[in-house]
Amino acid sequence: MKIITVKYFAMFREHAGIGEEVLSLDAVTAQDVFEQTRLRHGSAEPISHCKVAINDAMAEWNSTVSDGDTVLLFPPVAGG
Amino acid sequence: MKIITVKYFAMFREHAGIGEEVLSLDAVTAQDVFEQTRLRHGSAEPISHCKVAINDAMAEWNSTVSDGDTVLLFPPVAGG
Amino acid sequence: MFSVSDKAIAVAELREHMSAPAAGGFCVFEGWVRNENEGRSVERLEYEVYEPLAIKEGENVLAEAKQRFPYLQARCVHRAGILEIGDCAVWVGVAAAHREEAFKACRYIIDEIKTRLPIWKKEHYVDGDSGWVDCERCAAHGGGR
Amino acid sequence: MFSVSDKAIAVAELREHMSAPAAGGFCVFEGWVRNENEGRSVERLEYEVYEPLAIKEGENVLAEAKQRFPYLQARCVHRAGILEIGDCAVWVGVAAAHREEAFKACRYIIDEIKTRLPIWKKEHYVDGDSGWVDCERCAAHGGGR
Repeated sequence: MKIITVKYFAMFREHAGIGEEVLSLDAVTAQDVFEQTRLRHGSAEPISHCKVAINDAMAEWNSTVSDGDTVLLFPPVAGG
Repeated sequence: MKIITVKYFAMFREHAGIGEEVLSLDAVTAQDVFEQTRLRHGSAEPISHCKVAINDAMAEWNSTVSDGDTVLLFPPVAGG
Repeated sequence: MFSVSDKAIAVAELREHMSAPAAGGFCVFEGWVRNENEGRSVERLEYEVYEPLAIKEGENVLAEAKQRFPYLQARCVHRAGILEIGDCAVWVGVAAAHREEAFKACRYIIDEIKTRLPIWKKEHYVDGDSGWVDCERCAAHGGGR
Repeated sequence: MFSVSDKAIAVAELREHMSAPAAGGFCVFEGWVRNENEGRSVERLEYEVYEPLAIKEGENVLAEAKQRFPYLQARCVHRAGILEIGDCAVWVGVAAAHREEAFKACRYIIDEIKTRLPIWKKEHYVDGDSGWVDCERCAAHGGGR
């Protein structure tokens, strides 16, 4: 098990009802974190439309997460 | 012979040393006016790069000129 | 330079910073809050920006644009917070030797900014409802515009 | 609206006139006097404009752009007279529902303005020489840029 800080943004934050939480997860990749928190971020958005960052650097879904990492889950963006 | 007012612009005006003159010309088309005043507007620019207007309306080189018309001879443009 | 602002974008001041003696063309794009989206009347918008990464990615976009369409000066400012109809949500300015690069770099920057930066837009409708706007790229699959 | 100005173009004021509640994108192009052309150092420029026809053709260009890329507001102002390095020689602004039309209409307008209007540009070089600039279209045949 790894201690992971998960941050939710925009619709993910609203669905989770919280912006950030510290979880103990059995996760190897960023995708594992996404899937294990899916109920909390409660979105039907396919993972391909979403993005992820680890410790403030953009990452891939198959990037490895380590104990103590902060994982940022981004719903689809629409700036401008 | 027709009485034609010819107006020169930019480099044509500088070469002619005058902005406007009234000439008695044996001209049927705007192109005739261009050619008969070529020495005055003294440019090597091919006619295809130049433009003509008759009485403040853009015209074609084969447009007919009438007695009393004002013919405007435009060297190549480079606005903006 | 890419930045995020939670106050009105100072358009006139930004323009002053763009001058360069070798610049022959200057292209600006501004995104304005409009009163309608997908047939629904919009009252205001709310932008959520995750600044640390928005700035990193914004600077990446400006650098990529410079490589593709060499420019002399470029800036982009994106709003955060609540915006009303007509407000400027994003400003992109590019000064280049010729208009070709100015237009193309400006277009590249706004297109990438809109799809890559962690910035989310929530629309508040006149009927009291509200909703997060889907990404532009997803639009092709039937989502937002 | 197309107009010719023999004073500095009031950029900030022009922008104010472009607002429209349905506008989501606003694109501006400004042509600036640069310090160099074809390897020669430029000191200032002089624009000669034949106003009656420049205005007619300018309005035609704006109308054509609207048909091709429907926009909400568009304006273009071209300078006449003596301009110094950095001065704004031409301003084109287009507000449209989306950025696609705003960019395309703006580009169309500046491209046509530069080749169709009876406006001539004389460069005064640092070395004291001066010369009329060849048309852009002729550039392809070895003339000006």
